[in-house]
Formats: sequence, C-alpha cells, structure tokens
Amino acid sequence: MFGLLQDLDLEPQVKECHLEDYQGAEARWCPGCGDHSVLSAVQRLARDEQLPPERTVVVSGIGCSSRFPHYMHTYGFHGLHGRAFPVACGVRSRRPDLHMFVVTGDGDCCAIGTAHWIHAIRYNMNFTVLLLDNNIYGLTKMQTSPTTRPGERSNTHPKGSFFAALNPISVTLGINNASFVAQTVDWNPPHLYATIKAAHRHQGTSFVRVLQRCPHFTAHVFAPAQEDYSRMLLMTHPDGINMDPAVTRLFPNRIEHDPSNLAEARALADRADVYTLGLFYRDPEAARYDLATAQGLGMSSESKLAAVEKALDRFLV
Amino acid sequence: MFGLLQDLDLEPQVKECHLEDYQGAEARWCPGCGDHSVLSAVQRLARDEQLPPERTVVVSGIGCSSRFPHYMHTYGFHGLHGRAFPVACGVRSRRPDLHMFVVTGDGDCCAIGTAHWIHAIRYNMNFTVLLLDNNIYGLTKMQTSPTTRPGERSNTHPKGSFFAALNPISVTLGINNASFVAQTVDWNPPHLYATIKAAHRHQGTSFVRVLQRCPHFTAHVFAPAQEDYSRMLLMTHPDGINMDPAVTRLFPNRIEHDPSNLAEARALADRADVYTLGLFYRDPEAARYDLATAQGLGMSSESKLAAVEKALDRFLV
Amino acid sequence: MNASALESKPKIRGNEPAEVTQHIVEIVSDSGEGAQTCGQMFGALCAKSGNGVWTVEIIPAEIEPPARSRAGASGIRIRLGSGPVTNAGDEADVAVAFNEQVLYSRIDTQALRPGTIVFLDRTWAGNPMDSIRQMYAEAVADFHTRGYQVIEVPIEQECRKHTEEPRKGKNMWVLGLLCALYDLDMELVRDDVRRRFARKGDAAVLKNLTLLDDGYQWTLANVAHRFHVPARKLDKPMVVMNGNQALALGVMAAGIEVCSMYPITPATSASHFLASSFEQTGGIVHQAEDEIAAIGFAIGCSYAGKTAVTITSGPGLALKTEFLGLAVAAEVPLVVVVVQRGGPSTGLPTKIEQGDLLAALYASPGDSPKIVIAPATIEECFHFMILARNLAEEFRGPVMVLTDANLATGQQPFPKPTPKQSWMAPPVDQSDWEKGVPPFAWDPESGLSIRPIPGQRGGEYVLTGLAHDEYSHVAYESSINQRAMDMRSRKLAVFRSTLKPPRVHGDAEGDLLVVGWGSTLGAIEEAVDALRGEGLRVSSLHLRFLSPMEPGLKEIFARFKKVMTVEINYSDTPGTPHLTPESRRYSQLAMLLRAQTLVDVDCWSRVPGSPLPPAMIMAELRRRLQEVN
Amino acid sequence: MNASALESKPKIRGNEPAEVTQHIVEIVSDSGEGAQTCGQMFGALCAKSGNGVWTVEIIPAEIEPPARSRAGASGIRIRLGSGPVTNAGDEADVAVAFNEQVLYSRIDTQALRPGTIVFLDRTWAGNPMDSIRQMYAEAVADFHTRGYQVIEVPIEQECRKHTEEPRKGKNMWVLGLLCALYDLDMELVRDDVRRRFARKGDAAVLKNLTLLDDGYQWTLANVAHRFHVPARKLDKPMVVMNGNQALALGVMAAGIEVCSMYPITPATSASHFLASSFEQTGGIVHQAEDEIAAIGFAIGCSYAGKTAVTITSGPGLALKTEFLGLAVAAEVPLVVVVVQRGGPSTGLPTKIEQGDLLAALYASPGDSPKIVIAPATIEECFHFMILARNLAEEFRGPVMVLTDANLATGQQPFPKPTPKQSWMAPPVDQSDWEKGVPPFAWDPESGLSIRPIPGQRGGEYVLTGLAHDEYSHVAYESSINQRAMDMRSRKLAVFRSTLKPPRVHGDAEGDLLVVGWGSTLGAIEEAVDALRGEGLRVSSLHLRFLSPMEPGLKEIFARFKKVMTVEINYSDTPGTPHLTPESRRYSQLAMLLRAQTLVDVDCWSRVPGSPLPPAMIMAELRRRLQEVN
Ligand SMILES: Cc1ncc(C[n+]2csc(CCOP(=O)(O)OP(=O)(O)O)c2C)c(N)n1
Ligand SMILES: Cc1ncc(C[n+]2csc(CCOP(=O)(O)OP(=O)(O)O)c2C)c(N)n1
Ligand code: SF4
Ligand code: SF4
Ligand SMILES: [Mg+2]
Ligand SMILES: [Mg+2]
Repeated sequence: MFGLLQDLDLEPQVKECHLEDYQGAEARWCPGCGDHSVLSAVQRLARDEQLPPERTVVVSGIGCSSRFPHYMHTYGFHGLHGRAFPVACGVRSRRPDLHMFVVTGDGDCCAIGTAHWIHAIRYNMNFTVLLLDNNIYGLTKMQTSPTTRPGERSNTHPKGSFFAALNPISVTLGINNASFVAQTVDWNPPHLYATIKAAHRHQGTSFVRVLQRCPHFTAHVFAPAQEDYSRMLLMTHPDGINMDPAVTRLFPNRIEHDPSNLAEARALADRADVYTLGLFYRDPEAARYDLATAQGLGMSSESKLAAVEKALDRFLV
Repeated sequence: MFGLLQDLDLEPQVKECHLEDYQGAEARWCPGCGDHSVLSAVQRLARDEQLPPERTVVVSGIGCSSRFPHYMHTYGFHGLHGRAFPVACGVRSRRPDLHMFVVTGDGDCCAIGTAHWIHAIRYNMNFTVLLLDNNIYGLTKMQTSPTTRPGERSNTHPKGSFFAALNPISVTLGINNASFVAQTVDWNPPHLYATIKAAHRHQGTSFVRVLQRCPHFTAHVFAPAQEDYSRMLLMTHPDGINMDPAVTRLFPNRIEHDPSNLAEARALADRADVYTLGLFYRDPEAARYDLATAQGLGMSSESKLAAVEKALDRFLV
Repeated sequence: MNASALESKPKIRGNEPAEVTQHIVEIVSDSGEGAQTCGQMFGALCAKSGNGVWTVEIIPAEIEPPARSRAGASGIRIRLGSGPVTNAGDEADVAVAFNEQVLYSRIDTQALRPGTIVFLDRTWAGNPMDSIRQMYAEAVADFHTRGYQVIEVPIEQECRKHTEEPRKGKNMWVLGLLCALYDLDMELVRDDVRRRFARKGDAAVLKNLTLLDDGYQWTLANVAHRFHVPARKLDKPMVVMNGNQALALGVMAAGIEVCSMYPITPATSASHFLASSFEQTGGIVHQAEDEIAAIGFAIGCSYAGKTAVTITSGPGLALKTEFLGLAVAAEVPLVVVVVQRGGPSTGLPTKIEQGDLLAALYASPGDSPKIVIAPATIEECFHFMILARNLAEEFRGPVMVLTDANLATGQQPFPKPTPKQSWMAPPVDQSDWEKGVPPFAWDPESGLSIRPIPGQRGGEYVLTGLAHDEYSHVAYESSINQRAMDMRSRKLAVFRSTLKPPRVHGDAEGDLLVVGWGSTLGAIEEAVDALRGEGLRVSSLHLRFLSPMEPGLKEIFARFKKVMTVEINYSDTPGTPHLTPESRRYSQLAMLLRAQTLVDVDCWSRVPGSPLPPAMIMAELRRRLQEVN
Repeated sequence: MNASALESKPKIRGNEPAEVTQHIVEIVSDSGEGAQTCGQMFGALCAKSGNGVWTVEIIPAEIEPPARSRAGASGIRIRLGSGPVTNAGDEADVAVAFNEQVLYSRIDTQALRPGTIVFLDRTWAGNPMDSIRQMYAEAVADFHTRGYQVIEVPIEQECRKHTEEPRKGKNMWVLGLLCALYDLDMELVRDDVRRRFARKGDAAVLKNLTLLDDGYQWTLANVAHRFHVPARKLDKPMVVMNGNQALALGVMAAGIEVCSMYPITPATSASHFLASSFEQTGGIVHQAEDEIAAIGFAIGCSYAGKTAVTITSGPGLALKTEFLGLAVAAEVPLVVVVVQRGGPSTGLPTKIEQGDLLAALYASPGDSPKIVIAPATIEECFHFMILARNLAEEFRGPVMVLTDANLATGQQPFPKPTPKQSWMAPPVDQSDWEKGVPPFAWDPESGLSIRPIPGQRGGEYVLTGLAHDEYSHVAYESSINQRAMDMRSRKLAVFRSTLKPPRVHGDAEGDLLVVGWGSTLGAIEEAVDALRGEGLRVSSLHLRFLSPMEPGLKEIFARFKKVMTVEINYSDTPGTPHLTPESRRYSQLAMLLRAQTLVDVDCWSRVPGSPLPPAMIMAELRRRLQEVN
C-alpha cells in the first residue's frame, strides 16, 4: 500500500514483543521523577497492544519530558522546543500505518508551542498526546511555566508567579473539533495506564494531560494530592476511563460524567478545588484531517507520470 | 511621572480634537470593505472621548485589516504578521499613560498569531483588541483562514475548507484571566460603536471580534446576516453593551445574558445557528499584568545609581 | 496624430508591415478590466506562431484600488522577439492605456520613451464630468510634449456597440487591435477565443468574437502602423507558463507528494496551482498555521520517508531558520523554495529582489552546511525541483531553491519537458534494516549515509537536534561533535567535486567578466551581447549552484582584467559619504566570491523593486569598461 | 603515595611552601555535594588576597544524575596566578575528587596530566558494597599507572566526626584542605564562613568552622605538599563575578528598564540575576511565551521610548530573525544579547561555541545592517551593555552583543566599576515634536535621524516594516527603497569612521598574526606570549567590533607573513577528503576577513564544546610558524 515496497510491506510481523523490546537507553530523569512512570505505562501499553516497534513513532519537543523518545526502543523524533505537533502531523499525514505518540511538556506545549497545540487539536490527526505537566520548566532549571500556579516561586519570578495558571484542559475544550480530552496523574499507575490506553484506542488526536511530579523543583506541588486522594476528583462513566473498581475506590471523590457533555466537561475542567481526573470529552465524529492528507497514497508512478504529462499539456501554446 | 521630562509632561492638552484630527492617510481598502466602518467607529470614539492623538497608539500585524494604523492620525505600529500582541504588550508595559488599540485579522490573530493571542489574554494588559474577522486571508488573495467555514472555497482549498472553523470567542473563553470578550458586526455601526466604546472603557484586555465583510472575496459569507437580522442574536444586559433601544429593536432575536455567567457565555458562543452579538463575558477582577510591569517607573536616576553601586558591592572580594 | 482625423482619410488597409526583430507592448487598465487576460492571450498567440515571448504582469499594491488612479494601474507587458526572449527588456514600443491616469503609473516607472506609440481610450474626452474631461485633455497634451505618438482610440464607444458592460469587453477589443497591429493569423486567434469562452456558452463566445473582430477591423481601417516580428518554425511542442507554475509542475514531476506552506506573496501562487492540480499526482498541499509549522510538517513527512517541499518568501524564510538548522543537524532530506521579494522585513512584498542569498546560507546559528541552488530561467524552475529532491535524498539534508518575483510572475515559452520515471521519488524502502548498521553510518570519505525510515524493522532510532554520534545517541563526549560536523560539511565538498566549472558566455578572457545568479541571466547576457557587438571585451558567467559553488572560478576570473557581479540586492555605492574601500558592504554574491577566491570582485547592485533592464546594465558595464582601460 | 602510610610518620607541619606563579585546582563531586560553593569560596579568597583567579564550573548534563557516575560529575576548576588570570588554562596541577568515578569524567576530558596531585576520598575503600570497594581499588591502581600523585584522604570519615550528613559537610572540609595546601590566611577564611552561614544560625556557623579547621589541621598534619602563589597588593576594590552576572549588572548600570526573555541555556542565568535584582533599579524581567514574543515585547518597549534588552542563545536567536529585520528596517533601538552555545540546532546546550557570528550578521532576509559587538572578558561583559544601549539609541537600530558559555560561567576578579549618571538612559523625551520634521529625517551625510516617541505631540507616525519614505509612508515608488537602504547602511560606515584600528598584542610586524574575537582572548594571548618568550615572531589581535569591523586591518595584516584566526567554531580542515583550497569552508571570522581584506586569512578552529586551552593553541601556532619559515 501507498508507495511502500509492496513485497516487504506485506510480510507478517511474527515474533512476539516483550517489555524489553520497547526499552531504549537508560532513563536519565531524576529519581522519583513522574516521567519514569509515564514511560513504563507507555512501554506496557506497547507490549500489551503488541505495537510493532518499527511501526511506532514517538515525537517530542525539548525538555526533560521530551527526552522520552530516547528511552523507547522505537522510532523517535526528538525535535525542537515547542514544535512536536507540526512534526507529528507531518509524519502522520502520509503514514496511516504508524502508531504515534507525542510527548510534550507544559512549557513545550503551552508556551512556545501554543499555536501548534491549538491547531493540532483542530486537525484531529490520529495520535496520542501526552502533556507531561510538572508546572515548571525543568530542563532549564526552574522557570515559571504557563501552568505554574500564581504565587509559586521560580528563578524568573522569585517573588512568585504573577499569572493565573493557564488551564490546558479548558483551553482545549474551547477548540472546535477537539475529539478526546483527558487528565490523569503519574502517581496512580492504573489510572495512568487506563487513560493512555483509551487515548491510544481513540481514532483522532487524544489529548492527555498528565499531572507530573518534579521532585527536584516542584515536589510540594503535587505531593498533597499524592498523599491525600481526597484532593482529586475522579470522573467515572461507561464511556470514560475504565479501570479496576478496586483502584476506583481509592478515590473518595467520584463523579459520574458523560464525556459527550461538553458544558459539564468545561465546568469540571474549571474546578480549582480539586484535580479532576478521567475523560472530560470525547467526540468520535470529529473530522480527521489525516484521512484527507492520505489522499493519493499508493498511486502508481505510471499514473503520476501520465498526470504530469496532462498537466503540462494544459500549458502547450 | 515615570522618567518623562517632567515639565513638558504636565503641560495640559488644550485644543479640542475633531474627527479630522484622527484621520491619517486615505484608506485604501476595497469599496464596501467592512474595515472602513471599523475605522470610522474608532475615529468617532477617539473624538468623543477626546483621546490625545499623541497619547494614542494603534498596533497591528500584517493584512488588509492591519493597514488600519496608517489611516489613523495617531502613533501607530504596523509590525509583523501575527505579532501585534507582543509589541502591544511591550508598549503598554512601561506606558500606562497611553490609549491603546490592537487591530488584527483572523489569519494574523488565529493562525500565525495564536500563541501571542492566547497569552495576551492571560496577561490582561490594558488595551482594546479589534479582531477584524472576514473568514479569509484578504491581503494575500483568498486563502483559507482558521475561521473559514468548512466547505468554503479558497485558493488553497479549491474544493472547500476541510476544517471546522476555529471559534475565537470560545477559545478565548477557555483562557484563564480573560476579562472582556465581545462580538459585533461591521454592518451595524451603532452596535459596533457601542461595543468598541465599552471595550475601550474596560480596564484590561478587551477582546472584540468584529465580523467583517470582505466584498472582494467573501461577500456571500456575511451578506445573509446583513440582509436578514434574524440571523443574528443580540445579547442584552445592563452590564453588557448598551445602545439606543431603537437599534436594539432592529434585532428580532434577543437574549438577556449576564456577562458574569461564564458557562452561559460559552454555550452562547457555541451557537452555530446564529451570530451572537454583544458582551459574552466580563471580569473586572482579573489580574492585570500591566500593573506589575509598571513597577519602578519614575525611579530617579540617582537612586538607580545608588542601587547599582549596592548591587556591585555584593560582588566585592 | 489624432485618430478622428484619420477616420476622414481614405481607408489605409493593407500597407506593408514594418519588420522588427523585437517589440515591447504594454497594456494598462484599472484592475478588473482584464488587461492581463488580453495580454496573456496575445503573448500565447505570438508564442504559438513561433515568436520568443516574455510577459510580466503589472500588479497594483491594493486589492481593489480606486479607478483611474496611478497606484491602481493593473496590466501587463509583453515582449516579442524573433529569437528567444529572456527578459522584459527596456522601454515599451507600444502602450495601450484604458485611461490616461494608469498610463502615468508606467511613465513614473520609466516604462515609456519618446516615440512610444500610445493607444489611449479617448472615450474619457466625452465624459460627463468636467474634471475628468479636463484631466484627460491635459494628459493628452502632456503625452504629446513627452514625445509619445499618441493615438486616441474610441475603445469604449466601439465596445458599447456590442455590450452593455464595456468594462468586461474592452480587453477583447484591444486584443483585436493588437492582432491587427502585429498582423497575427486571425483564425488562430478566433480558435483561442472560442476555446476560452466555450464553457461560458455560445452567447459569450459570439460577443467576444464580435468585439475581437471590431477591434481588428477598426485598427486596419484607422491605424497606419503595422508591425511584423518574424518567427522561426517551432521544431518541438512549446509550453508557456510563469516560474511559480513551472516549479509547481516540477514538484509534481519530481514525485514529491507533499507541499507544506503558509501563504506569502510572491510564493503563494505556486501553492495555489498545486492546490488545484496536485491531487492528479496523488499529492497534497498542507496550509499550516504558520511558517514554522509548515516546515515542521514537511520535515515530519521527510522523516517518515516522503521528502516534502515547503515554499515561502523572505519573512517566511526568517521563521524557518530554526527548523532548517535541525534538518541540517539531523540530516533530513527536504526541499525549501524561497521566492525572493523586496526586503528587509516586510519590505516590498510584490517586488523583486535577490536579497536572501546570505540568509539562505547563514541564517541558522552554528555551522549548517546545506545545498543552495538558483534557477535562472522559468524552464529551470521546473527542472531544478527534480534536481532538488534528488540532491536532498542523495546528500541527506535540506536543499534550498532560490527564485524571485521576476521568475514567479514572468511568462516564457520553453520546450515541453518529457517527464521520466527516473525523476520520480522511489517508493519508500520498508525492507528490514541491515543489522549493525547505525542510522548515521557516515562514510568517512564522503560523509554520506543512508537513513532508516519508520517501518524498517531493526532501523529504530531517535532523530535529535542535539549533538549526536552515528547511533544518533546524544553526545556527552565532545570529540563526537567535531566528527559529526566534519561529516556534514564534507558532503558539500563531495557534491562540489561532482560539478563542472560554469560556462563563460562570450570569450574565455577579456577586460570584464560579469557574474550573476538567478533571474538576471537574460538581461545580463543581452547587455553583454550588445556590448560585444560593439567590439567590447566583456563576458559573463551565471551561477546556478551557490552552496557549494561551482568549481574553477578563480582560474576563470584570472583571465579577466576585472570581475564584477550584477545583482538585485543592496551594496554600498563607492564614493558615498564616510565610505572607505575597506568598509564597503558588497552585494551578496560578490561578498561570497571575494571570500572564496580572494579576487577583488566588484559589484553593481540596485534595489528598485523591478528587474534591471538590459540598457541600464549596458550603461553600467560601459562605465566599468572605461575604468579598466 | 598513600595517606594512611603518612599518618604513621612523624607529623610534618610547617615545611616551606613551594612558590608557584600559577596553579590549577579542580574539585569534582556528585552533584549536590557542594564542590562548586567550596571552589567559589576558595577562588574568592585567593582573589581577596590579591591573586589573579579564573574559575569555571563543571556542570553535568542531567538535572540529577546518578551518584558515582562519570556523566554526573559536578564541580569546579580554579586557576590561580600571581598576575591576572585570563582563562581556565591547561591540565590541572591539583584535583580533589569526592569519588573515583567523577574523576574519570575529568580524565576523559583531558583535564589531568601525569604528575597531577589527586586528593581522593578513600572512604569508599571501606564501603559495605564489594562492587564499590572493588571499583575504588581498581581506580586507584589505574590512577597510579596514569602517573598521578594519588593522595587518599579520609574525607568522609573525618566529616562524620562533626556531622551526621557528611554529604553536606565535605565541601567545607575540603576548603580547609585547600587553605592548608595554599597556606591562606585562615582568619580571612573563617570570617568568610561566618558571613556566609550567619543567617543559618550559630550552630551552622560552628559546624562549618569545625569542618574547615579539621580539614586544615588534617592536611597540615598529613600532607607534605605546600604551595604559595605570590600575590600583588590590590590598589583598588575588586569584584568577582561571571559574565552573565556582569552583563546583567551592565543592563542595570545602563539604565535599561526592561529585559524581555525566554529561558534558554546558557543565557538564562543572566535573567535569573535580573529577576532578583532588577527591581532595585526599577527594572522588570518579562518572561515571554516564546523568543519571538520576547523580542517583540522588547521592540514595543523601545518604540515607546524605553530601549529594552532581550537575552538568548542560538535556537532563540533563530526565532528572533524576523523581528530583528523589522528593528533594522524601522530603525528601532534595541539590545540583543546572544550567549553562544554549541550548534547547530539544539547542539550542545551547555557548552561553548562561537558559531553565531554569521547568523548575527546575515540571518535576516534582505539587507539588514546592524552593529555587532563581542566582549572578550567578563569585565567587558559589563561595560559593553552600557555601550550597546548607547549605540542602539545613537544609531537608531538593534545592537547585538555576542558572548558565550565560557564567559557566561567563568568567574574573574576585576576592578569594581564606578557607575556614572552618563551611563544611564536619559528620560524619555515628551516635548512637542518640531513641526515639519519627518519621523525619519535622515541626515544624507550620516543616515542618522531622531525618532518621535509616543506622547510627543506632533510626532505622530506609523512605524512599518514595509519599504517607507522619511514620513514612514509606504513606498509605492521604487526609488525610495534604494534611498532608505542607503541611509541605513550609511550608519555603519559612519560608526566605523569613529573607531580606532585595533591594538596589536606583540610586535606590529612578524611572521604570524593571530586574530580572534570573544572569549578566546586570554588563551590566545597566553599562547602568543609563551611563543614570543621562545623568540618566535608571532603577535595577536582581538576584535571587539564585528559589524562594522574596526578599521586598518588590511595594513596591519600586510605587516605579517601569515594571518590566521583562532575560533571556537567549525571550519574544514585542509587535506581532508575531496577538499580543494577553493572549496574549503573557513571559520566565521576568517570568512569575513577574507571578503573584506582580500588577504589570504587562514584559520584554525575546533568545536570541542570547551574552551581551547593555551597549550593546544600554542602547539597549533608553532605548526603554522614552521610552515611560514
Ligand atoms: C527555541 C528554544 N528556546 C528555548 C529552549 C530552552 N528550553 C529547553 S527545554 C525548555 C522548557 C522545558 O520546560 P517543559 O516544556 O515544561 O519541559 P520539562 O523540562 O518541564 O519536562 C526550554 C525553555 C530551547 N531548547 N529552544
Ligand atoms: C511571516 C509572514 N508570513 C506570511 C505573510 C503574508 N501575509 C500577509 S497578510 C497575511 C494574512 C492576512 O489575512 P488576515 O490576517 O485575515 O488579514 P486580512 O487581510 O484578511 O484583513 C499573510 C499570510 C507575511 N507578511 N509574513
Ligand atoms: S528536573 Fe524535574 S522534570 Fe526534570 S527530570 Fe528532574 S524531576 Fe523530572
Ligand atoms: S480584500 Fe477584502 S478585506 Fe481586503 S480590503 Fe478588500 S474587501 Fe477589505
Ligand atoms: Mg514542565
Ligand atoms: Mg482575514
């Protein structure tokens, strides 16, 4: 199919893949960094779904979180700060056959990458976005990020951040054609896994914000929620994120939320008193740009040649 | 105040300004272009509010709409495509004394300018934003813009735009710290004027989307609403946009909407059946970054000098 | 002379046409009056009958400028020749103006000369408004004093006989006028009109034919002038198009599947063409949210195996700088087209300049060696796209193609290319990746390597913009950095070793060698030929490859007393205040040549926003030649 | 030799210290063990006692690298001298390592030599884990074979006597060790410790003093080595800081009120400093959403009358390209600092390179003449900021200041500057604008003009990036474009005419002239001086002004048989495959000098990601000198 060397393309993928088959270089994040748990969740998912490593691509920007692809044994693109989305869209545009993940940080996505984030949501091309949000610029050593809470100190705002924190969920819910918007935390592996799995299964752009601990710079930010689950609100629904009821019961605060209810999703996203986890919104009907960009794939070079001839003829004098 | 030559600064502004005093070069937009009516609305407002031309600055990007500053006889900054916001924020940061307008287009603001738009809304610095939205790239001759309706033909999408149109209002309403969000049309001068006036009076970033006719490229888009007022829905409220009741009565569809009600604002913004006009949302309490950036203005150079000395002393061996 | 006067005279049909080897015609009108269509048709017809042709459009700055305004002039220039025509030439021999004001805009840009035959719609003379009648009268008088041969023509009156909306008909009538003036085969013309208006219905066809014939007849009856530009028989089928269409077709012929762009003048029309034609070859146009996303998207495609093209102009190039650096560092094949316009900054968006050469070479921080090529003709715009994709994949990196507004909008006939399989991109390799071969298996001799493509089993690697070793692993050890940079730079040396020294136009030695690049080829060679005709010892040389440069320049330069470049970009003019020979800022190519050859390469460059006419170049070269001798 | 052995010997206090004119000490530990604080204090103390000092930090690539890992080495190098010390020098004379693995990272980067005295914490020898004990033992053996003088020291054991968390105490103990080794005045040291830990309470002070003294006493008792680096009396008060702190203080001293930035290594620390200190001079730091917004914000400030500064590094510079072009075209005063790091692309984010010179000059499409200057010392980082704001306003345009990671992180004492009123920005002029004076009243001789500032009555104008006339009106007439470009370029010629020819270090004539720019000054001059000491005829010249360049270069070059640049950026190495003299890609300054002077300027440049040590430069210069003779 689509201009790949036919014979080889059809060859079946025989051997079964184990966790090690998805493990790349040794992860060099700080001990206790939430990125570690996201990495293992994705590796487990890849194993469970038996994603062929050679047909799996992880695209990222620049940041601690964006080192992610190096630690996967798949194809990866560790690109420019803020620019993971355009690259991912380009990869996807002519490669419907690949499994794709985009890993980005709160600075990478919500500051320098804002325009691409907003428009990627519109394009709704098929890949899973993991926004690893530690409320800080980690790699550059602790500067305020758009999601930093007001009053939080950083090296660029030693007296505390001035701004209201940008809420990536509510912004995303304001964009037409958003098709999958969820939030989870790195410190509850089952929910993390279940969310990423649902995101991967969804056809279109799945936007997952992972609240991620940065023990090195922002340990105090998420520690309370980690220690006291009553600081989190779990959204439950048959069409939402489904996991082991035992885990669900760990969350004292739960709310039934139908992911097709946009107004309620927005209200829940705005809740400042708790971290709301689960699936805010899903629209399976949202138009997928990658279906349009795939047009013409596999056209034989003979017919292309003929078409060029015809196009040229239109200019004959 | 703030390091201006004192004596001259305090000199009172004597002469009264007339419309002509705000008119710059002859406007070179197409006949019937909606930009003309926005221009005269702003000029009238400047006259009515007696804004000193030398203390008024209009900042724009690039596009037909962004030619706006050239046609005002005030200070102006006709900058780069998509970059009006950062420049405006910079101007405002140390000049609380100026009256400021930002004029941008749907491509300028919602495509290449997206990141700056989103963050300018967060910063909530004091100026009025006029998004002249003609649903098309005008100056470059008819390419799809983010607000182009799906199916609309353009030179880059001859078969019609693929995407769901981005809704600048609903996106803006998803941003924390938004403080004034309104929508009006170029073809109803009273409402246009009333909206811009309310925006100018508001302290903070007033985001006004003006549905703007482009007779040259998209005449058919807004013509129906212009001819049939029932295609518009007027939001009314004492805290909203107030104008002559006679004009209000021109709109058969009206709805009472309290601009402090965010959830309802979002629902109204999503209405696809009508163009909703008026004030969606206002939050006078939203934090204003320009109050923070003004810190230290007017410090005497003597005390600065002393401070530099002290700072250097910290490094004495 | 006054046409009404003429009419009284006995009809003056059939007097012998004056034979000319080349002629320049301009048609100017308010925008929306179709002067351009008229001119395109006329140009195409001349090309069909075997003439060399160059047409270039005259575009107003505004979208819908006020009628009868200078800045509003919209039109076209057609230059005809017996031989090939390579540029728009000097002043016009004939001008047709739909009103007197638009003609002034041409006068302002020195497009006319004493003696130019001016056909002016005299309908304005009878306009109800005094002011207009007066403006018209004054203008006519002025034109006479300027020495133009003014022929007042009742264009609109005549058209009214056949249509209620003459604004839409005048251009056909004028086409008739031109056909008579240059005695074209009317049957050819009628066929063309029939073809063009067929889908608009018979009524439309008929109306336009009538207007055409009326203009033709009127001219035969009332105009003494008659010209003939001898043509040579066409041995092969010819196509006529502008440079943007040519490069868009080149993209298709190269088997490229994705054009990722953001609109910007004067590059956009190439994407417009692709947007409507690309699907015929299975390609897509992606209009991104900005130029950064546009190149990022293209790089994504290339990484995934489909080398993509991104097309832009100066301000867009500025925004692609960072991603270009990544493409160099991570060796991603990519084709980047820059249709140059007037700079710096927003500059002159619709006008020509050759000001982005240094930016193309040096914009990205750090060392980023890349291939930069520049077509010099519209035909080359087509072929260089095929070359570009090939080089991008062969040398595993970005290839920049520099054209400009002159090539983008100029039209020229050239032999129809015959597309080949070999031009097309090969299918994406999805075979298993050879065990043990790293993703950057640099050949130490050439720096070349083959890249794994997602889908290739065993080729899994992580592309990165960080300094990396051949496994694409982040370099913690510094020597790796030197090695990787050596490898990337070496690719240019290798490519250069495959290039031939450029051909010298004229004698291989002499007093003066003129070096150019890009769209100035035609004008420079025309000027050089003219001077050589006078026996002056001047030659020229035109570079297509700017990074790396074609070899042998130093030896070639050594055979001339003086070497200079002619470019459409900025350089300090010697003798201006505070300027010392050492502090002079040279034009962009001159600077590069000086650094590379250490030859004292001089330059003459200007930034008028328009092509440099041959005569102007001639005058300057003559001055320099005097200096030499 | 083995410390435990020593202990048995009779105490060896008070033996005469060996006098040395300069010495290099390195302290390496796992990150978080405070080696840097220790080194900073030691360096400051030496500076206080009148020694020349250069300290540079050793920073791991990761935020929290694993303990006892090579890539995780965190530390500092301190070079002491009797005279001024201008660079980090060659191999270390003394190294203190908190574990053997981190020392290997220094060995990997050739920081040690046979004979280097290595103080190694021997606590690991008693570690419960066999593997660790074994690694330690193997390493010690290896160190001996490498010829280091290994002294095993019970650092941690000793510290345990006084604290439960030796990780936090070792560095004070080691400070004591160094004080003994270099017989510093312990009273000075104790005062410093007291001052530093005062706010942590008496207990903390006491603990650290104890650790300090213990380290001091232990060393006197057990280490035979004793060094003395003679110092000269300080005639004026000295400050010690790194280049980023210096330029941040320069920003404050220049009266700049706004620093608009986006975080990027290695530039960010300058903004960190401003973020905490700027309000003392009424300034603000704006952290923008990206680099484009950062420069846009700065340009907005400048337009409104407050010339702002934006600080970045390579990838950020790439994004500022378009706005830089606008600042040039619309003549907006602006200070742009680029703290260079390894490129291209993301490259080597924490490492030094001088690779952005050409990007600074040529990144913006079209012709964009701007002033580019480069401080060569940490002291100049301070003063050039004052110069930069002045030039930006005087010449009405952007001024770029290029520093690099070496200056940014290196620390050096220099005489404390005495801030002056005249350094400060004047208050914003808000007086009425003179009637009839256009916003760009270019003086034809100089291209200079004064800009109206919002608030000035009668000065209303619209700034635009489109080609414009002196009224800032959009140019529809092309000749205007040439004029405006002339005016902007002329400003550089005028500025250049105010510059003096650069000073030649060494004789004004000779066999070889070495040209450099930026942070390489110290190393180059040290190498040159050493060679001159051997009687070789070599001199050097260092450029601070890169656009326009300082005058008189051609004459200066003419007095040397050979001219070459030494730079930390990429150039092709002669003799590598496929390379011809003509196709060689020169280092960035060399390329500019060749174009400007037509002198065959050679170059030697490398991209190791670290400063070029004097010895390495010496070796290369010696090679070139042989070629000459
Ligand atoms: C163009 C550009 N600007 C700035 C940087 C420096 N930089 C690298 S990562 C980063 C931010 C990282 O924060 P985030 O995206 O939240 O990722 P985290 O490290 O927190 O996971 C910045 C500013 C860069 N590499 N490129
Ligand atoms: C960096 C850059 N990219 C592209 C352009 C070309 N350009 C000029 S205006 C414009 C879009 C105009 O559309 P819009 O913002 O909607 O304004 P309108 O003309 O419709 O009022 C574009 C793409 C440019 N000037 N600069
Ligand atoms: S700094 Fe924070 S985000 Fe970065 S690796 Fe360490 S813990 Fe993780
Ligand atoms: S093209 Fe459209 S937007 Fe532009 S001036 Fe004309 S009518 Fe207005
Ligand atoms: Mg982060
Ligand atoms: Mg628009």
